[in-house]
Amino acid sequence: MSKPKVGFYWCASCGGCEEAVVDLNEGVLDVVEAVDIVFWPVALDFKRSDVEAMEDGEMAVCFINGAIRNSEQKEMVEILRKKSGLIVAFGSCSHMGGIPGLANLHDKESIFNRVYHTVPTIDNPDGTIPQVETSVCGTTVELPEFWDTVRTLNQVIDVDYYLPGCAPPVNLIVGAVTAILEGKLPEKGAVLAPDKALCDECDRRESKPENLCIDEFKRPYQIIIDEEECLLAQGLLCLGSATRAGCDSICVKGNMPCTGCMGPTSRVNDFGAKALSAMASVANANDEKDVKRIIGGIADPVGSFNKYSLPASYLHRKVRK
Amino acid sequence: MGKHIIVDPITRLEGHGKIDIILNDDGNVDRAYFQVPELRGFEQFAIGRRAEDLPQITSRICGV
Amino acid sequence: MISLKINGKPIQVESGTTILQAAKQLGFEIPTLCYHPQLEPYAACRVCTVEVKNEKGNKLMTSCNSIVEDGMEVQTDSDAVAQARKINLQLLMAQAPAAEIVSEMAANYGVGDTAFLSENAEEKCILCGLCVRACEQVAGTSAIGFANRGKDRVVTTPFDVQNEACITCGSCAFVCPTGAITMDDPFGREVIHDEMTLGPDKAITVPFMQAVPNAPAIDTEACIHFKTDACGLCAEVCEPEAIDYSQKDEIEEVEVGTILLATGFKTFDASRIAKYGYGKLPNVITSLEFEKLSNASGPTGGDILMQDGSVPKSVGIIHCVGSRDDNYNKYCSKVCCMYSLKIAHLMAEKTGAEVYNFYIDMRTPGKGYEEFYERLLEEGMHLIRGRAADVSDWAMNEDEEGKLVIRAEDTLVGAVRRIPVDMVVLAVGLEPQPDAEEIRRKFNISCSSDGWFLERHPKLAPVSTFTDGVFLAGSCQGPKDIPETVAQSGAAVAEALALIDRGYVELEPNTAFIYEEECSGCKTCIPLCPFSAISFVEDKNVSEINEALCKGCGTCVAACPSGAAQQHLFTDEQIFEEIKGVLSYV
Amino acid sequence: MEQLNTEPTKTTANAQKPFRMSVLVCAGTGCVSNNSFKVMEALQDEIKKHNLEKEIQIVGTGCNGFCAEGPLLVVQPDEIFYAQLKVKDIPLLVEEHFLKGRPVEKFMYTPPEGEVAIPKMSDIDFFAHQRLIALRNRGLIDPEKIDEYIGRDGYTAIAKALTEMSPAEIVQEIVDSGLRGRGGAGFPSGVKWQLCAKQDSDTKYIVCNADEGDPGAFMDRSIIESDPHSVIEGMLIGAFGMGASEGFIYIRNEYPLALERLHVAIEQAEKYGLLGENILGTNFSFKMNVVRGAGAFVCGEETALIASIEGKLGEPRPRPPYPVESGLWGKPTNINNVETWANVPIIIDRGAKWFASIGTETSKGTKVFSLVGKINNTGLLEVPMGITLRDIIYKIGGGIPNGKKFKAIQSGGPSGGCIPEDQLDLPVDYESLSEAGSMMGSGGMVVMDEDTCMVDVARYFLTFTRDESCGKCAPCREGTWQMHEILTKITEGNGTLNDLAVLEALAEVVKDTSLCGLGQTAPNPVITTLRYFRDEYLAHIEKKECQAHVCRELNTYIIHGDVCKTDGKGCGVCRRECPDKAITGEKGKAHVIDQQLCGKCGVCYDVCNFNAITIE
Amino acid sequence: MSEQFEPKIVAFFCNWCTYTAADLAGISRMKYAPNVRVVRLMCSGRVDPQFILAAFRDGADGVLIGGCHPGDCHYQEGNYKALRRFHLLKPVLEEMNIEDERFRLEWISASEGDKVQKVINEMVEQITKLGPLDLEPISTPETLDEMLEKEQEIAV
Repeated sequence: MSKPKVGFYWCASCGGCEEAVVDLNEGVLDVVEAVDIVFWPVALDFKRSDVEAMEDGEMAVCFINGAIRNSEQKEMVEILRKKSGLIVAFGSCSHMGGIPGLANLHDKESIFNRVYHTVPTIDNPDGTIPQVETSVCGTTVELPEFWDTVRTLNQVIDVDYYLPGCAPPVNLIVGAVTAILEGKLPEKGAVLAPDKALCDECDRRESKPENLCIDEFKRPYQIIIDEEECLLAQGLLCLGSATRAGCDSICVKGNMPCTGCMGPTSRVNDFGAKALSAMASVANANDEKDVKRIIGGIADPVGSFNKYSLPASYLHRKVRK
Repeated sequence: MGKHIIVDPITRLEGHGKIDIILNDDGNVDRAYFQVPELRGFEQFAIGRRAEDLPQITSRICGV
Repeated sequence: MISLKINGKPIQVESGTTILQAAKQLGFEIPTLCYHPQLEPYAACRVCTVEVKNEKGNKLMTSCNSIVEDGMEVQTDSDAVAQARKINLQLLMAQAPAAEIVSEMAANYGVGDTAFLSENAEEKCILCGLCVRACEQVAGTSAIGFANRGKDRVVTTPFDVQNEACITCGSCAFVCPTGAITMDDPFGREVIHDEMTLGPDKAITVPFMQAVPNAPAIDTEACIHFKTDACGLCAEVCEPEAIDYSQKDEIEEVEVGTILLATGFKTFDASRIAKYGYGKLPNVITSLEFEKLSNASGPTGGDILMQDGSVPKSVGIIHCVGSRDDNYNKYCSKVCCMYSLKIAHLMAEKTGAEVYNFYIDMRTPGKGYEEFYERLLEEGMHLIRGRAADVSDWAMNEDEEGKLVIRAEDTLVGAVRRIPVDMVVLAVGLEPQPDAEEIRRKFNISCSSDGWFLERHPKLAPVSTFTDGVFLAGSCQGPKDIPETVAQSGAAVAEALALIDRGYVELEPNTAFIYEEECSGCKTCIPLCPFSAISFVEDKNVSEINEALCKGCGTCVAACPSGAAQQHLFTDEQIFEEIKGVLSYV
Repeated sequence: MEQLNTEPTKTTANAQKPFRMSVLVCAGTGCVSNNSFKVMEALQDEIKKHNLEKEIQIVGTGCNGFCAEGPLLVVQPDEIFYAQLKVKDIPLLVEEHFLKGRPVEKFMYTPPEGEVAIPKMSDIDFFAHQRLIALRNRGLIDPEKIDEYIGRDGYTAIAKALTEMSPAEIVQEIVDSGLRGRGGAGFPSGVKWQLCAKQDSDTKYIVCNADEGDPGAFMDRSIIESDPHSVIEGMLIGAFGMGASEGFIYIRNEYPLALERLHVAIEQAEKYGLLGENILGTNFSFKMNVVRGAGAFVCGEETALIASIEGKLGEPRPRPPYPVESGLWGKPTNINNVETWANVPIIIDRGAKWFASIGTETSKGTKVFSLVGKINNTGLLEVPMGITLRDIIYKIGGGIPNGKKFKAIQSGGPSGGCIPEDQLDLPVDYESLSEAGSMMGSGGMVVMDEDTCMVDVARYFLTFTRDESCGKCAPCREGTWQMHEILTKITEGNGTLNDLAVLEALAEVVKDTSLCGLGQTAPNPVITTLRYFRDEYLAHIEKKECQAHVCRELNTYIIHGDVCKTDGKGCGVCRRECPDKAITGEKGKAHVIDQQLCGKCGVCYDVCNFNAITIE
Repeated sequence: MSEQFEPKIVAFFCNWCTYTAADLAGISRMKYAPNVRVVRLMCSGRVDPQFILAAFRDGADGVLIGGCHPGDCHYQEGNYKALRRFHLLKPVLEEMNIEDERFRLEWISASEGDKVQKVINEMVEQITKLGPLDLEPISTPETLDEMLEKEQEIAV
């Protein structure tokens, strides 16, 4: 029986997820041994016709990373949906919208205006902006249509499993691939990662006091961050308690508070709202004046709590009138 | 109007790109366009974020 | 025991008794000036001199401090004694002419006026030293003492300066036989001698006649012993030695199953309505003060008297004082109408006065009350339907002279009437206790808008409160008269007993719980629980909720970052569905 | 009279070759105020000039006793007595007597009537009749040198007591000696010691009452100034006998010299191991404190004294309890007078029997008196009990000066009474003096001659007791003041017979009902003057006359015109001096006093050198 | 105007105080706008910010939280936590361009029936003025194409 075919595709992404696959290092040899990578834009050439030429379900699994931002990406993922048995949303962008998802705070017009007109480095006297169709020399040159709203993968096609993380951790990737090969997969729609919060595996957890209450939220530049003590206990906004474990707390080991790229645990619907609730509850103040003073210490709440998950949150984008 | 060659997408590189080559009648290149369809709007949504988050945000412009 | 003879009469007394005490036992009166049973004898005035005959011959000795000896023969009134007493009294009269006690004592020894020269006619002090000893031995402060010698000897404070050691207990003024020491009030109020001293309101009193327990108590603020650790006279004279100064107020913590709040009500402070003149005009009293007057064990022994002691001929009773009034209490206090009628009846019966009742609506609810009202009408009670405007002592014509004039609009007659009366009784309404707010917070129950404690449900649970096990009895829940209070209290007790009898407490099922396999041990929930129902299990590195302690508020569930904590009956899913549900219909 | 002379005199030995001559100069307060220190300096200079300092030593002794003749000195060994020396006499004296060995008669003492000087001290009447026991060392030793006291058998008594006698034997010795308190009341000291010894208490106190508040009395002062160690030794013996370990000497602040000498003596005694811890090597230790009295006469009374030592207001408290039961700070306290303590060492040394042989049946030993007033030989004398007042006045006192007639003698200070001439043959002892209405008292004796008005004397003493009354009990506080007012009225001539009756009644009541000794004895001067000199009172009241012309209100001053004109030649001195301008007259003529204007100040009588003015 | 815009308001009322007050308002026949749909929770502390956003997502035009006055909470501190979350959620909604009046936290004690009436009527009136929230729907694979077409029409 020939090796199952595997495909990778990227939408509005940064290529970090591709790097994660490369991070398998020699591990990639086992993968290649087990599967046949037939479709990987960063590594193999292909054209759309090649994909359309595949039979439906020809690929056993297709790992799609990156959020859906324009029409071309939508069309491609829809094709891949048809062509693959399993679709796995690979990385925060496809899982929750990721960093590009923050664009949902704006719309096409303000982005074009910023990118093509007002940004200091632009030289665009005519103020031309990209068009879907531009006729030139008798023919038309096309570009995919740029949407106002960034969408997660499962808002465009039906997604079977999710591999969280901004760039998913290597061990989770290996775990996922072996699980797919061995067919030992959880129920459809599951997130292929442990279902506990980061605190469980964080090696600073002993130093977190039982009656932790924050008198003042601090910014990393305000204090010399202690290497052993729990970051939240030091007053930093570490979202580890609301973020899924599995990344072996590489950020916290690097002395940087967790920003929630692995997304929420299964019982939580909106990561931003839940993290916000937890952080607000530990503020040590009861009367209005103190509450405002301490809570005011959290700057840019939307950016902090929904850094990777804005498109997947309930409000998913800024309300436009 | 000559032939219109489209290389879409260009691969084995980071990011999305598209080449349109328009030939004139005698087969020479009349116009050639290299178009980058991928735009995420970092310049716009980076505004208003916390300074200490910027290293995480800007590194997501290109993961390679 | 020592045996001796006094004026020929034999007596046996314990050793160490003084001649004065022995004489008193035999009923022989020996005059004294500088002697006080509770103070050490000082033997300065020499007025208690007696003639003593013993083996050494007879000698004049002061009896207040001389100890009896065997075979002593004492003469308390021999002529030598009389002569000595006469001369000494005349000396004292010369020294302190204004001291009446000395001239009186001298009078019953046949001494008219003194044969000696006196320098200062107003002088009252006979330098007996009672005040100095009282200050030292009773008050324990020695704030005053003697200064100078001979004729210039005087009782004063060090350097004649007001001495802060003086605790103004008034013992010196109280014990001074001639009134040379008086307590003056720096604010110049006219000070009655006994008011400022250990006088009627002593430091140890039975609060009032029917006090429970009906035993004396020491007011540690006023008692000298607690100020200077001296005095202790009460302990001295208390035979059963029941007085123990070391007793302290103790806070006892009692674990109870149920709590019955019966904190009662406060009468409306009538002085808040200036126009009724309470506290300013004489003979304007509240209904409670009327009860005191008509109480047999009250200050007047039950007769209704005006301040000048005479019996009032006409009385006005004003209803709804402070009730049914937007400026004070909107609610009707329910009981004033009926007790005003009772007062009116008692007033008529006891004093035979003309009684005028000023009412808005005569409320006679329930059994037997309307009949009582009918009876009063027959007895010729004057009832004027209209809220009394004001009470003043400003007379417009002679027959209002010296009377209190009640001005009120009589709505039935349609005119404003001026009724002159001798006495006005204000039927003050009922108000929640001033500290209701504090008590409410302590028992975690809530109040209704006008401050009475709020029952869990007016119909379904009228005597219990939102906090399980706390019940309401009596008028702390709302104004009610005695029969209603008794019934309602009975219900409250029944509820409490039911709870105690059941022996267990039913908990609401909406407690929180934690999915152990999903808990990351992030400890966020632990400090949030005011009932400390959440504890951290070290080895499993998870938090755990003790569902017996958990009251089911769900605060921890909302804060649990990984959603591992959920609440029975209020899980996240249920609430999300409920939100969808309430928004689904138009 | 048995031979009364001083004890065998031994010159004081000192380390190197004994001096051939010792000059004992009296350095008591009396003579010092008469600048006897300057006399001593002059003596030192002269001795040095003649470089005789190796052979002759100058010793400043305590009070010699013959104050009238101060400044004085006695030259030993041949006991030549020089009196009323001036600094300018010293060179002659030194040269004549010290150098050439010829006593100088000019400076010797000559008795008032006699012409012949008496060289030897013991032949002088003043000294001959005295018997020195308390004053045994007076005039013989330098009080500021302990060695000289030891030299005269000092501290042998305490050594004997500590080593050979038990405390009980000591107390018994004092009982057998019949010694009685020299403070005034005469309570048998032995009984008092027994009472105190009986008390079982871990701390007991011994007090020496050196308050001596009576005006004109200076016996205790002289004892302490001349022989402080005798008092210390006495107290040590008493303390050992009664089991006390701490003592107080309560001495008046007005005795600076005595105070200084007391401190010197205590220091030296402590240095010699005679005071402080383990005295003389035994396990008996005794701490001596000196407390200065603030000058209240009432603090002479024992309970007031105790209160004063305790720092409280000096006022007596009723007794019992007596100080021996509960005194200082409630502990048993034995209080004795300076003179009583001074007698104790001799009694222990010479034995009770020897002491009991002196004095009368009930009053044993001797008594020191300070004889003052209208007397020739003013001074300090110690006589055996039983001597008559007459002997004291005439034999020792040398009679009344200026040929005046003796009127009365006042003994016992302000608490004592005045004894008239016909009672002078009374033996001097406790009982007889109190029978005469006076009392032994501390020993002050004031002699009065015809020029003293007895009413004024009574008034004077009442002024004193009135001001010194502590004011605690009414009879004394008010009684003394009222008595004084009445007496003043009488001396001003407005007294009535009724006043006299009231005065008498009041005096009795104050005497009977006063709380302490002061009040009880304050009326004595009134009572005794009324008893013996009632006629003077009546003269003042009825005839408005004061025979002694002391009460000026009653005097009428008259100028004898003839004498003024002839002898005084109308000098007009009196006219000028008269404050009321009551005298008229020109120069050379007789002057006249206008009785209406005369303020009776008596200035004219004083200034008239020609005694042209007499008082009627 | 067709039928007038009727805002939908979701109110999370604490069982002990605000819910009882609403009950009292009812008993006392106090009229307040029906637009409020009450979700009873045991305490204002139970209100999870997800519920607020979910309510807006599900079509609510305004969300009201009713809790006990500080110090009165039946569970002593529940309302303090609600206050803390409220003040952190406020800026998020603001940044997401949801008007301030649409989300309110009110302390209403059991006896303040009139306050329930006042707050609800006031909130309804304000939101009616503001108009519907009309959050854009989140696409699902099925609804995506349809939504895109609609977007095209608006864009043109």
